Amino acid sequence: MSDSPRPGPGYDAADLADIPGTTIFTTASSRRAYQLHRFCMSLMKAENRAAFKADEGAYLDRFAMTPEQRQGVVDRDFNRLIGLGGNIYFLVKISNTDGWSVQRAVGTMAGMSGDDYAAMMVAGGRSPVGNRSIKGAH
Amino acid sequence: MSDSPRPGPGYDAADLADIPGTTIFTTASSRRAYQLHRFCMSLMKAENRAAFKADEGAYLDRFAMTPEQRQGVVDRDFNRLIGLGGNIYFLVKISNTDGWSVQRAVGTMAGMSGDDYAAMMVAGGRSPVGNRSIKGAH
Amino acid sequence: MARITAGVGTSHVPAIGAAIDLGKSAEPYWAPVFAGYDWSRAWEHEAKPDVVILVFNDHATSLMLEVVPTFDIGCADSYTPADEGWGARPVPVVEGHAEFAAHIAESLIIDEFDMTILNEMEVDHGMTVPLSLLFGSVERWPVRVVPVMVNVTQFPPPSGDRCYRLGEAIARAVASFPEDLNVQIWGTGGMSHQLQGPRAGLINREFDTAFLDRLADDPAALRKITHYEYLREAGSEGIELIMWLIMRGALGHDPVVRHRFYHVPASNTAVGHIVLEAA
Amino acid sequence: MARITAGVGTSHVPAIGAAIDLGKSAEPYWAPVFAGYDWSRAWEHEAKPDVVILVFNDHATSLMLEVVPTFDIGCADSYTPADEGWGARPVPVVEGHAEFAAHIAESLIIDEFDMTILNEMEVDHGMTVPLSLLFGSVERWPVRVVPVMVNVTQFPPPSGDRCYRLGEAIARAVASFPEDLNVQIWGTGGMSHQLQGPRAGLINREFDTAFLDRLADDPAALRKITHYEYLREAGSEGIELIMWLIMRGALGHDPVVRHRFYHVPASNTAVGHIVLEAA
Ligand SMILES: [Fe+3]
Ligand SMILES: [Fe+3]
Repeated sequence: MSDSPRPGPGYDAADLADIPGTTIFTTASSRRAYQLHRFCMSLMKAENRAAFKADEGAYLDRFAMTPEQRQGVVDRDFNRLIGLGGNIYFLVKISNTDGWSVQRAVGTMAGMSGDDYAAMMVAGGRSPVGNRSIKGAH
Repeated sequence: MSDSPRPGPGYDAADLADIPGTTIFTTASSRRAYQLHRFCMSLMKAENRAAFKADEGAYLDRFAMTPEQRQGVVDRDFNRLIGLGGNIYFLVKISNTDGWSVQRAVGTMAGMSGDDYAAMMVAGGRSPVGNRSIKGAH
Repeated sequence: MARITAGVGTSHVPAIGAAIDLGKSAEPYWAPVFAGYDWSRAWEHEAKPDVVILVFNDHATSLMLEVVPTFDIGCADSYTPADEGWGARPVPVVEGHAEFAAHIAESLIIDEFDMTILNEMEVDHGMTVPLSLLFGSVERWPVRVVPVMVNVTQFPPPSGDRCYRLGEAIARAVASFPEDLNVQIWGTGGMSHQLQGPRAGLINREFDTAFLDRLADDPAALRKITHYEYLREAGSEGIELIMWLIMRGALGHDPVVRHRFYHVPASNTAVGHIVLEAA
Repeated sequence: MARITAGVGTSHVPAIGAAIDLGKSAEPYWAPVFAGYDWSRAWEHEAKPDVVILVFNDHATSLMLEVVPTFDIGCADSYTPADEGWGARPVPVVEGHAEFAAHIAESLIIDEFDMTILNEMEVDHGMTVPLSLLFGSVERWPVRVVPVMVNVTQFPPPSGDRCYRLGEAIARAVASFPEDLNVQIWGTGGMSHQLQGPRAGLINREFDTAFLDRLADDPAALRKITHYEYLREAGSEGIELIMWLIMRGALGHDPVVRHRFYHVPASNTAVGHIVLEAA
């Protein structure tokens, strides 16, 4: 049908699901989390941050996100929000509003205390060994 | 320096300036007319159209276009506005607001009465013969 | 498996939408324009496409101010008709197919087309006039739409040849979507017209006729037409015809011409229309 | 004639900007990070570029919600630092070079890169942190900037190889600009890091070191790295390194490594930095 060659991505799309503890943010995720992300981006204005801090529930009512996404925001459960389509570059606007460092926010997703996570990073970070493949466990 | 072939546009950029009565809308035009175009797009809201109609001068004060562009809007001088960077797809929002048909608005640029322009179109439009090249006049 | 069954080329003149919405379509000026689409409306009724990939250009409605993409694709669930300065057209909201659109977008990017994805947009006459022409006045559009937009206004647009290759890549994307979908692709805009300056009103029947003659069987000739040649021969807005080449590129070899129509004028524009069925 | 004289690779960690703005750069945690840029700040002082083509990714600041471009270029007169949720960084507004940017944009589109042009945008740490690292705390940035943005977040991003070829096309665009300009190109982001999920905190010193080793002399090897390999080896945000390949592609054959620095960590990230002079 086509006269032009196709470069291809050089990998099997299924491989992307084989990386441990890692969620691929796709066009579908972006649509799924659209209202959640509208909320996150709204926090780039000081007056909106103030309104959110003054009354989280009333502020969240302005955005038509799903109940699960809304609860994820209330709980600051970033792993759950990523599972619901969220992307960290949006979500971090919530933790910035809370006055958390990016490191502290990211550390919550690793299931480690802030101190343990910070110490791991100073010691060179999480090793890729054992973290490359769910199936192959290498 | 480069290892990839360059397709090229297949024409000399200078040729574009040789087409009679025709202005090329470029990235530079887009920047030059940015505030003018912000005004035009604002007319896509009924309340803004009402505000513009109620007091053109006060409404135009909201947009930092150049004095020449502003006068071009006041005069509905589309040829002049195109010379100042404007593009017809923005400008036509002004004539739409005025309740003019696109044909009537476009006809003003041809230096013909509305009836003459409409009659020319019904008769098959402006011929390309003699309208292809300034230099070559063919 | 999704498959492209047919391609449609059509002008998308805003005055056509106004004529419909103001009840003028039976008037002597407009009746011949709409008559040219009678066959096609009946054909669409039989063809029953599930999805139309609708290629058009945004006319300073959702784009062209802050953001000027070369190629963009809508991945939203729905698209609201825009207010272009005289109130929004009284036509149904356009239902998207976000999952299919996302699949196409991702496939195109892997094929090295640097697409811009739009998660939200309002749509102008570039989309709604073709829908009205092909489906008539309806309560609900009988198809879902994947919008593909092209910059044809701010120089330089993509070349006609790159548009053709984008069409080829769209065909690959469609063929790799697992759901069984009857897909049409429409290329809109054109034919010859010029909406600016002292040369406004330019119409080139010879150029348009040759374009229609060659579209099915000799697209190689059309792929070579440069921006300059479109501007010189078909007017500054006639360059919209590069969007027909996206449609043609997606149809592959040897499509069959089922219907063809040409009329001058609708407002400032030569109206062209063609229906091609994939081989 | 404009000419690309040098390329810079650097991480753009937001916490580096916060450390500067909060006066923490002399603290033991941060001092080694900033020490790695001392040589480069002195070098920039001598090199005196007129323009930096600054390649970065927008982090859900001006893009990623409604509009997700694959490749975009800023053609504005200036760029205001954005409020990313803790107030805007107290750094100067970034002065653009609209005429040069427009020339590059147009040349890239003719070279069949489907650029999206941005006429207005706010810029985040992706741009302002590299400027702070290379120029220090200043009243006014000593260069004008042409921003080139890449989608590295929403799958699929462009391939590393296409990024390299975009860099080659940028070099052609620069070489055809008539004004005499000393131009640098900076590729930013990376090195290995992951900001999401249970694997957050991933750092891969071996991968990063090999990337730095090969950047000047063996870019062909780096062009073959797939998205999957970046994700697996360098973390979900380590894929930002494809932006370094745009820089490298623009430098042509045999650039010379003038400075190299690597440090773990800055916040969640391995900091990498390299200075290459064009041959
Ligand atoms: Fe159009
Ligand atoms: Fe980044």
